[in-house]
Amino acid sequence: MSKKENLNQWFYETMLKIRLFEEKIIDVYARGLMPGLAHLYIGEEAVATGACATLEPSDYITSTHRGHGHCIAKGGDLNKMMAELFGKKTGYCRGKGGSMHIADTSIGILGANGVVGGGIPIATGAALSSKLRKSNQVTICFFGDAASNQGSFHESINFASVHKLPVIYVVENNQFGISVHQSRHQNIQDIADRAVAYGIEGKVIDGNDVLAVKDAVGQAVAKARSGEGPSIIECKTYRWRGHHEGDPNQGARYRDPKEIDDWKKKCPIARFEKYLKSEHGYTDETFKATRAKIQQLIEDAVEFARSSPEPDLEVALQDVYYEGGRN
Amino acid sequence: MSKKENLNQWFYETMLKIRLFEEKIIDVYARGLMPGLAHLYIGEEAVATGACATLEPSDYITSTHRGHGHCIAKGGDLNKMMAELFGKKTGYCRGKGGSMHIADTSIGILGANGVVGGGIPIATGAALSSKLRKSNQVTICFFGDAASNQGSFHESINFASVHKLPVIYVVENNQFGISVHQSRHQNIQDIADRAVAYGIEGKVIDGNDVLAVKDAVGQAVAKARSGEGPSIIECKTYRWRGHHEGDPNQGARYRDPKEIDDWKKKCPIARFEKYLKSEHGYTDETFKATRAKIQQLIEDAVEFARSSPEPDLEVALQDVYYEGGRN
Amino acid sequence: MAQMKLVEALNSALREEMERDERVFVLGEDVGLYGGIFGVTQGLYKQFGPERVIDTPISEAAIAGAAVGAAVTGMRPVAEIMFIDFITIAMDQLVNQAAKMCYMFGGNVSVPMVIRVPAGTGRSAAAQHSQSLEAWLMHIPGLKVVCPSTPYDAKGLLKSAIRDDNPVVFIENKITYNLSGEVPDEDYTIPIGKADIKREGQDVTLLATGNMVHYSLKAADELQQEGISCEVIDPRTLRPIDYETIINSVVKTSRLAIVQEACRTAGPGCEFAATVQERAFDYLDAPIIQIAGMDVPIPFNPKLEKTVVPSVEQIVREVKALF
Amino acid sequence: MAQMKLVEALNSALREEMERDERVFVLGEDVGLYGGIFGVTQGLYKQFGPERVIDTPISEAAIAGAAVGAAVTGMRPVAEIMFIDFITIAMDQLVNQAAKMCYMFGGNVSVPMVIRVPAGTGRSAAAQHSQSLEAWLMHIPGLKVVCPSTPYDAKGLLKSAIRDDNPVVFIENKITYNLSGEVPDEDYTIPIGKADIKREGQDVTLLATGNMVHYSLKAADELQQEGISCEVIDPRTLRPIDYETIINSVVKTSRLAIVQEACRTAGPGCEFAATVQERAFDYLDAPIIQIAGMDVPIPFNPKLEKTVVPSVEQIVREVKALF
Ligand SMILES: Cc1ncc(C[n+]2csc(CCOP(=O)(O)OP(=O)(O)O)c2C)c(N)n1
Ligand SMILES: Cc1ncc(C[n+]2csc(CCOP(=O)(O)OP(=O)(O)O)c2C)c(N)n1
Ligand SMILES: [Mg+2]
Ligand SMILES: [Mg+2]
Repeated sequence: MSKKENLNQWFYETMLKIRLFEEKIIDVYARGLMPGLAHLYIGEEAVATGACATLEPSDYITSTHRGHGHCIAKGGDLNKMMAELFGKKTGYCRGKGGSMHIADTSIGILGANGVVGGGIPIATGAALSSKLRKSNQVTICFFGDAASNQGSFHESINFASVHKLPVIYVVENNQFGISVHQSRHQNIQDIADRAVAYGIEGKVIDGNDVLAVKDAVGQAVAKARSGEGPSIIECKTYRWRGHHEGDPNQGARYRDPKEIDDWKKKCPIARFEKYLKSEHGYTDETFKATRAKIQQLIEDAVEFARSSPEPDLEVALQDVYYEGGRN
Repeated sequence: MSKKENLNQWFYETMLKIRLFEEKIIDVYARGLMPGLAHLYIGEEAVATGACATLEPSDYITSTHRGHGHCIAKGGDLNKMMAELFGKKTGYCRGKGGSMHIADTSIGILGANGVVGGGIPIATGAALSSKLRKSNQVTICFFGDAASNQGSFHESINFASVHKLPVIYVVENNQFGISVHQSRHQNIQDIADRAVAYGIEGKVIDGNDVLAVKDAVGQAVAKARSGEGPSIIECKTYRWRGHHEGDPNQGARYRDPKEIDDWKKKCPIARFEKYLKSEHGYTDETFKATRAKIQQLIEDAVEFARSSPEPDLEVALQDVYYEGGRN
Repeated sequence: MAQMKLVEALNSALREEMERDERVFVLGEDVGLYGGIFGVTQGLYKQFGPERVIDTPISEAAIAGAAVGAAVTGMRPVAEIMFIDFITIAMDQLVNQAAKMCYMFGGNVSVPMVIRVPAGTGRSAAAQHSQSLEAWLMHIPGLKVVCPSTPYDAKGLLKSAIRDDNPVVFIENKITYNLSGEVPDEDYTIPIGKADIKREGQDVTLLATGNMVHYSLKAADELQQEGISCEVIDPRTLRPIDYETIINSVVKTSRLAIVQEACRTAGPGCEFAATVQERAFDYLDAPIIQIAGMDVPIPFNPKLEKTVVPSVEQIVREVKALF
Repeated sequence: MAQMKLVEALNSALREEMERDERVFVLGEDVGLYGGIFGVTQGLYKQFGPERVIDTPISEAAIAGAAVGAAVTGMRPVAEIMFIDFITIAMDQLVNQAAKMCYMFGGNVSVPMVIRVPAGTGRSAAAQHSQSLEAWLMHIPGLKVVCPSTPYDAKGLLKSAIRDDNPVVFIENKITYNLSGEVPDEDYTIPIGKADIKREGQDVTLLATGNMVHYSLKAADELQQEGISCEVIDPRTLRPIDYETIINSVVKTSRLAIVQEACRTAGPGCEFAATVQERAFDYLDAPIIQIAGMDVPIPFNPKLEKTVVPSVEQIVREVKALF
């Protein structure tokens, strides 16, 4: 279902896609099918979904180590994503990138990023580029609460504010940088307050409310497109899983499991289901049907990934320098 | 005259020392006696003077490429400074540092710095150290308006705010980073507003008013010493000379000479003389006598530097690793 | 003597140094409550509290810079940068500040700090979490660079690094964290700047660091079967380098193969090869070879990842080709 | 043909490329209104306006990163980092992002950007404004590294760098800015990856970059007087390296001396020495020597500064000792 046809359905399907994709990763990772690190986005689906709802395919995003959600919301191909996570030849990066380095520039995904804060200057440069090319594109730059302490955050937003670049800095405040709670990594509650330092607008919203995200980001996107420059939108949310699959007991070293339970009650998907029911006449049956459809897409992606070949060894030696593109 | 005995006299002498030292450099540099780069502080004397007035000898400062004023105000030895500028063996750094690298840890000067923003993390670490050692020392970190756009600014102040470190970030807003006016390098007018980003206090003051600087920094120092954490104090001021001696026509490429004239009317020393006259009964004679005394110190320093030997060539190979100290 | 893993040896070095000298403290991302992403600082937060085991914001430049500032004012910080790849963000503080202060300031300032950096491949962590950048650090006057390969060396060298009056970059090869070995119960140090002959031999010298030491030892076993006797040297310190031990070995064996994970071009092995050929030219019976990481970023797929760094088989093959 | 300074040659390369291709733009600190601290961008602001000649805040990481982001979205940025010493602040964007994106993303993304960096000694600018850090950049797969020594090479190579689809670090040896030379009036490029024989000779090969090319040529004149015929090669590109030209020369001369300003240990010369001894082992009549910067930070005092980098006399002396 496309955004234009039926936005509510798109919201629902996109959040579910992310959730079910990630839940599948838990299983796949535990079974040793996915090498490397898996940083899951479960609980934060409304942010990527609401934000990307406001974009055109030609618009850009930059993403993070926790990037599956952004990629799916911007229209990434589930098969190529899953194959990449498996390290297969058919993956987005021919098996050379993995979870932290998926990109698809044909739909504006300028890359996940293994460096915390690493995508922020890149987003800024993409926005500069679209300004210079007068292409009317905007860029959404996703990053976490802890990334807002990197120098790259400060330098980039200052740069963008001087040149009034069309970029929206979307902070996914899930309250932790690995194990360090926000209260221990910064002396403020609302990261959006940092907008003051750049003379731009900053807004705090409930990041588990897909409609609120869409509205706030949508306004910022409209501003950016009309040449009024960057904004910071802070989305308060929470990650349900450990920092990565392998973080013992979902992070019990640094947080109370009860906190997780409390946040599960604020599940962005359950919340949106309630809304769909009460405002748009959705029923449990429609939910079930949608869920089954999406689950099938995920199973297909796993099957695609599983049955895809490993990259040939010489692939390891290719693409150090640009060879003309592979797609 | 020491601070404790007669603060007003100390203010006056210190500002004059800086002014006359720098005016001498203009001459010395033009005659080719000083190699490398000379970034002069003329016009900004009230900032270093007012700020350092609040410190004990055991307190720390970090300085910048434009560091002579900070060094003098913190009690640096004029002979050793001048000799260092001449590259002589008797200089602070045995001729190996030059203008941008003078340090004297025995009186808390942790170094000028050739890297814009490079001293900010170091000041933060010094403050962390004094907190850990419970030594009751504070650190003043000097830097320019343009340095406030470096990532190191952001990371350091965030760090200090989390740990409530005893450090005062003194922004010398002389309105330019080399040729780029503040309005072209950041989208705000008051850099002190950036304090909001760290949940700390920020204040803007007239940086040409030595008393105002002393008051504002003094309050911040008191706060820092009592464990209440860091502050940002922004001092609005102006550099009269070019970015360095060699910047054509005192920066005519990027600013209207009239602007310089307007600021000369706000000379911090002339202004303080007026105050001393009207409030403390100083006369032109006392000014003249003080000036003559200071001028002599500067001449002595030049003579000391001039007549000092060049470092032996093997000095170039020493001190790559610590050899136990040279003083 | 106790048997322990390398990660435990590092942990006990930190603990003992913090007990011995209250100027020593630890800072870095997730080193406190979490105990370090690789567990090196496990338990220290509990024992020494949040003031001496500091969880920092994600701000690598500030971490390194805070260490510099603390070091020049009387403390002995041990900072962790979570992956060597992120040292890229801290290079100004490390290279322009820490490494140069003593010199720039005329010898009057010492900077006794350690930066610990996990490095290397083997965890499918891809191009931004798997580099071996020791060559950069070896190039900088004013830095010392250490890279242990065994629990014994790790503990003794980390203590020396902490007691050194200069900035030391302490490189921990991630894949060796779980290697076990004997470690004395009593306090000991291993001097910075001393290589170790891990195996004596006659026919060829293998020079290797980190995990490549263990690969080289395995290769040496296999080569012994074929009648080739390998001397395996671990320089342990990459700056300053103990050329005396290395040259003596090459004078004896007349052949040198350098084994490293780092990329070949302008990598650490080039330093060794360039210096040894200059100092032992007349003793060499064959060109010095480098069995090195390929000149590519590290790929994610584990098979590809294995392909681009040396293997035991490759070492055996290439060393045999020297004869 | 016109006679012009190297700084003017760079300026005209930028101007012509900006005229030719509207995707090319310039960004950096004081590159606009001021025309660049060394004057390389003089006049461009006036001609092309503030949108294509962007004065940035002092934010090296953001400058490099903005270039990366612009490059992957269809532009061809040319960023200036005012001194190579400050590239330390931009290394994440350069090394972890720009250099690795094409590879990490499976070959589908190109990053056509240039970072220009003035480098080297000679201006009494002391330890934080005088480094030669090319060895770091040479070590990174995915980067190309260029370093011209003449106005002709500078212009032709900068054009090639701008037209290249990969990130290129363009090192400008500060002391050569004022050197004059002939530059063609018409458009021309010099291929990246091709060395240039600056002087033909028979007895020894001198390999040098930047200002050391000119020192080596002077030394070659003097050595000629004493009957030693030097071949002087400027690799011009430091990654990828044209080993064909270099090895052919060494095969002919049987002797190689590398001349560089950079510090010796783990410096650029080690790469050359290591590779040449491996590939031309049987042709060498003497050890490959490096006439290199000493392993110290650069001191401020001009006499000390001169002491720590090679001089013409030192080259003459050390090359003579090879015979
Ligand atoms: C520069 C850098 N430093 C450290 C890390 C290790 N690391 C990976 S994710 C992470 C926490 C990031 O927190 P946040 O930005 O809030 O994002 P979240 O994981 O919560 O989504 C850290 C420290 C890294 N990848 N890059
Ligand atoms: C990291 C870094 N980037 C660039 C420079 C070159 N540079 C020296 S001073 C300066 C301007 C600094 O402006 P500001 O911080 O306002 O201090 P001011 O010179 O006005 O006192 C620049 C760009 C440098 N020294 N370090
Ligand atoms: Mg977070
Ligand atoms: Mg300024």
